Amino acid sequence: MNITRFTSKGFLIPGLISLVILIALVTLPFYGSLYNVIMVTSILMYIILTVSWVLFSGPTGYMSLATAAFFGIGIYASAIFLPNTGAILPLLVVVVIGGLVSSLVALGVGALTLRLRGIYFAIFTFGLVVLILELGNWWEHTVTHTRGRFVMLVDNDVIFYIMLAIFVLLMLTTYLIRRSKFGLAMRSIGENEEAAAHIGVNVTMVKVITFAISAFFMGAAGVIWATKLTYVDPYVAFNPLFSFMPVLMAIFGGMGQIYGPVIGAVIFAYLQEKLQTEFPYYYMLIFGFVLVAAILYLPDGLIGLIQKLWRLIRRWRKGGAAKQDANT
Amino acid sequence: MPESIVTIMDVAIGGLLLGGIYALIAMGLSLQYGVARVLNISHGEFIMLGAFSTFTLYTVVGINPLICLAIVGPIAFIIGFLLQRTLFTQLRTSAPNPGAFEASSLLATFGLMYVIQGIALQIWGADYRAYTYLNFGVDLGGAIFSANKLVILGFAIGIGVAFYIFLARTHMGKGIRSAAQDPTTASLMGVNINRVLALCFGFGAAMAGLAGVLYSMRIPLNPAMGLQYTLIAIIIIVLGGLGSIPGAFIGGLILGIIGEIVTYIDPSLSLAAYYFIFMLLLLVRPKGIFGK
Amino acid sequence: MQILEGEKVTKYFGGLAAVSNVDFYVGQGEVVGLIGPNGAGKTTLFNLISASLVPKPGVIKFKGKNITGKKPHKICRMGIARTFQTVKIFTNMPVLQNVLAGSFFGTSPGMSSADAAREASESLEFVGLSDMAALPARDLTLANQKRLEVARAMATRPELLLLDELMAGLNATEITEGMELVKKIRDKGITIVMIEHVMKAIMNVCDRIIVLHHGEKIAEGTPQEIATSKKVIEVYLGE
Amino acid sequence: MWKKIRKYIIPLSICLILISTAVAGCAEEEPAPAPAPAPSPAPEPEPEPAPAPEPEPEPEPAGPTKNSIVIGASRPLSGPNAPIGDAAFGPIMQMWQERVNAEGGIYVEEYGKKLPVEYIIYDDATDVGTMVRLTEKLILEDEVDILFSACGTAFISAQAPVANKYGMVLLTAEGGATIMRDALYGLPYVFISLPFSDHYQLPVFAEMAAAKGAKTAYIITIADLHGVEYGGVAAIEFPKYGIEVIANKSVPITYTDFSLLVKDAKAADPDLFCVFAYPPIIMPVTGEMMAIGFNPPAVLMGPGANFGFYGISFGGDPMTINGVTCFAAANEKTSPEFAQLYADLEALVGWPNLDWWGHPYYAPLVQIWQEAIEVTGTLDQDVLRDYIASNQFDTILGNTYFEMFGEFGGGLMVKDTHPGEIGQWQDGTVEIVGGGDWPGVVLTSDWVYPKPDWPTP
Repeated sequence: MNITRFTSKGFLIPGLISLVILIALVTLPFYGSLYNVIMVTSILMYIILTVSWVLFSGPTGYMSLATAAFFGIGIYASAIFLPNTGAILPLLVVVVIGGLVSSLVALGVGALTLRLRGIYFAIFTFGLVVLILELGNWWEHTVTHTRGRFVMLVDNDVIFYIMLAIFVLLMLTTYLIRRSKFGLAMRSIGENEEAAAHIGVNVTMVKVITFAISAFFMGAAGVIWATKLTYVDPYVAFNPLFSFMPVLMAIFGGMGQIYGPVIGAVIFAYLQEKLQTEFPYYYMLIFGFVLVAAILYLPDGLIGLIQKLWRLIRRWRKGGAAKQDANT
Repeated sequence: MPESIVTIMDVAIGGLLLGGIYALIAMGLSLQYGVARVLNISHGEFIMLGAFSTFTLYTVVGINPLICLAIVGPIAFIIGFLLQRTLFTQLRTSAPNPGAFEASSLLATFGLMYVIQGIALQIWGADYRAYTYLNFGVDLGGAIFSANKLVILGFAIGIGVAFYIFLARTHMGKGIRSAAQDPTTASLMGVNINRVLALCFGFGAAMAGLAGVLYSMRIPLNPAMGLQYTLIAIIIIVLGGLGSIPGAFIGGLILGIIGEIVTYIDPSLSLAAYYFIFMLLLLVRPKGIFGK
Repeated sequence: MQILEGEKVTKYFGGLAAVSNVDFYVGQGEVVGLIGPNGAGKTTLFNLISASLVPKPGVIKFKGKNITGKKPHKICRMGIARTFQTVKIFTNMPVLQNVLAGSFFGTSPGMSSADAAREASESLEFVGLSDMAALPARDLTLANQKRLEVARAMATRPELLLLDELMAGLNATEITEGMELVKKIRDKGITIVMIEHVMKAIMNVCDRIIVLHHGEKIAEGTPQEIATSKKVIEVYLGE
Repeated sequence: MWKKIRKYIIPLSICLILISTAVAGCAEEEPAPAPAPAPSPAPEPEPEPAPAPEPEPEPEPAGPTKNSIVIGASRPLSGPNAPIGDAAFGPIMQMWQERVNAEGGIYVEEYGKKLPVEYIIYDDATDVGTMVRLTEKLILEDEVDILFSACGTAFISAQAPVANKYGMVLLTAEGGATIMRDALYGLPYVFISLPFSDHYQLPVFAEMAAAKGAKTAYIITIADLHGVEYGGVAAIEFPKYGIEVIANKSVPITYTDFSLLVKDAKAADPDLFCVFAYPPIIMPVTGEMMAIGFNPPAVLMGPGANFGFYGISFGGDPMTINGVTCFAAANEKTSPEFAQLYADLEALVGWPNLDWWGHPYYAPLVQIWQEAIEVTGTLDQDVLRDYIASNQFDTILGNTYFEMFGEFGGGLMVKDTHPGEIGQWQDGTVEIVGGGDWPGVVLTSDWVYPKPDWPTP
């Protein structure tokens, strides 16, 4: 199951950096302000959505817009099992339930939508979000007569640590999948699905399982996010914006490397917050321009830009060395 | 007995009229996606711009909304034309493959949606605005419909037919059709592909603008109203087959009639029904009704 | 012994029969050529054998077992590998990983990573691409991309290899090399069915030739027989 | 040529617009053409982004030096809720800030001086998650002294528990629902101002209609919290007064074609026709009613029909909608103070987009804040909370106070404070035609039942 030999290059430095970041995150509540913790929680939420989106859509090339549906299922699980009148199940159990229900839905949807490719798959998955939203509304309105649900309050630090745990788990999963046989299968599907099938990749299974894994993390994040929202109805839970955000963040960051989407999500979430607070009346306008500019001028995302800069610096340094040799 | 006939008339003609609106919204997007390969998420924003411009022209300057068609259409066309010539051409030339272009243009139009909404917020503010025009009943054999709806259907058919003839008969139309089928071959055959794509995008934007002008007679306006029309238009063009203008037209009519039937049964399920039918169709016939 | 058999294999696209009522067989260790004018249904027949498409009606048997309706990846693991008319390599992966994917997934039962890696290097060695193992596949020349596709197919340890226009678009030297490669594969005991337009290659390499025209089999026989068949000459030169 | 344009125009225009918006964002205050009465002392919408970087989670000001009272609000400045956010509580906050600062601020005893009001507003882009986070930022990071309400029932439902958790007093504005009242027992810092469904609106309306002899009601609701709330309460309250609910139909939030529904309603021939939805629905429904000539004896619509824009949306002439009933509490005739308020609002907003339901309840909120601070002489939230909970205020509504829920609960503005519940469009303005029999009620006109015909085009 392991092909580390062929992809591991310079394991030490990235590993050390991740460790330092992890320690910084784990100890954040001890040195950061409470709002720092809240802000990082929300950034972690965006990272989880983005990375789990990339987990499936990155290598396979299927653009899923179902993120809001899986995230919303998690949020709703929280609203049902963790009402403000008293938790029906322990928080962590609900986190797992939310993830499992999401991945079950993903299994079903994945099995149904196998024949769809490209834009059709994207539209179908987006349709799923709206369909669940409308059916949820109809259900709450005509069957349960529910006027919104309150979710119990959870301590900010607890929310933060659970979100962090989901994040770490997700990063580990992503890392392992990328380095495993499974990841190779996914990439070959993304490169050429037909060829992949003909060299023995069980295309259907690989796609559906990955879709379900990515949905698990989205759902789990939804459960914990709902305890921040405190109030849930279908419009709150299934906000279509959460379908687009991960895509934008991933492309903004660049999908080639494992840390691209993470950087994209961090900067995007930070930028959004800055604009909403510093330029509240111009948020949409500026955000839109930044988006368009990013797509125009950062075709490989921020990671591409960083790599380009890095290459430039190296060439410049090499150039300097070469000049001393009086060669070129 | 006559009452049930009136009800059937109401549902059928009502569906047709609603379908006319939908068709008008969808044809422009179908053109933009079918030829220029841009799935324009900001399509609804052009509808919003058209509607707001008409509101201002009508209530402030006092220009008849029907005359606004002649003002808003060309302006929307120019905006669309320039967008394709600059933004999307840039994206197209720098994209490594058509798939990458589709993805990047989709996201660019998402950004464009923010930009246009942001501009509209600055110009018109966030308040609801509305006016009505030709809002009186017309009796069609017992079933009564508001006149502005009939006008919208008339224009939808008119624009659809005119455009169809334009595509079928004129030189430029042939260029567009060949570009829709295969841009590379078309450019080899001497079609100025960049201009054709820009024309298509411009026509698409103009149709959205016109839809906005007409639809503003019926609905309240606010800068955030566009996205819901984009979503409906996307359903329709998938129903009709991506890139097929007649498909978009008939898809719009079908969706309108389905909408009215479901509304007759249980209005709260109408949107759910749209999406359900749409997703079902995608599964059964992924290329749409008229797709090849 | 017959490794592959087809009975009344038929495939309609819309109202059009792309392949119609074709009976065929391939003997163990044979090199069979599949020729015919454009649109004769050759690639469709390949797609039917490799399970991209399902014949309707018709039955295809591999080593005596009915494989009709099985999934492509199953077919591959059973021992049928193929290449494509237009090259379908994984362009953004390194050459070695392309082949590695083949040895990982295409063999049954699956290999350990060490075995798969060894198998992959051997396949690359076999087609002569060892030097380029680390390059991204998109940087290869067309001839080498085709070689890579063959290597990837070979890595799945096939018993039957379907080659779809291996020589198309290659220059004279490359065609000669391609013919050498086919012979080398045959010498390993792998049965080959190849679609080819380059007559020189077909005549040189094949033991037997099947001719398709408008989806129907119109002739079958040794290269000499085919070369002198009146019907075949009519199809190619006539009209 | 196009290549050059592509190469230079796109980046140039992007940069230009970014710079211009950034500059405009820094220099200009609010896009609304406000005829500022006096040279406003602090027109900066955003002060220093992070005034206090030291990680002090407690909102206690404590320090002896304080130069301003910081007010914070997370409002929908973009997205679907923006129209309401812009038109309802927004102008009231802005007006109050300008007025207070023109007087040099509010005198706070513990600092021994008048403190001007500094106003921080954030855009939540109509997303609940963003609103919650920004609310926490206001409380924790900006350490606001006063937290102003978010916009929309769902939004204040989410904001209330959060504000309460941090011990911030929250006087809510746009929105209210029965679920919130149930939750109030555990939310001591939350005070709900706007009346809602069974909080005297629908019972009062049902009683009025029953007195006129209405027997049947046809109801259309929007499929969200607001619609479920009002549809559900109407189904309980109407039958109490002998009014039968013959249909209770729900429509999705983005639905826009109501031809068939209105015809269905017309065929049912009800005495009351109620549309509990927002402007994107009530306006096309009204248009459709005019087109097909559906004119039931009473038409109740809201929210939205209580806004000025509703009146001038149908051919520009507010007479067009004569007789439409809505929820409304007070108008220019209720008292001279209200006449002044409405005149000021119209001058600020630039067009007569008044809210006869909301504005009468939002205007007192800022008065309550001001009085509570001036009397207690502190910005301490607990002191302020206790003062608001246990005192009666003299506001634009007259005697205003909250009914407290339980020993450790929040408050709900009592009915005796309400000047009215039901309004009706009469000759271009909303007249207050209905209220319960409690002391504060000032009716400005009689309810016209049946409603006059729509004008013929």
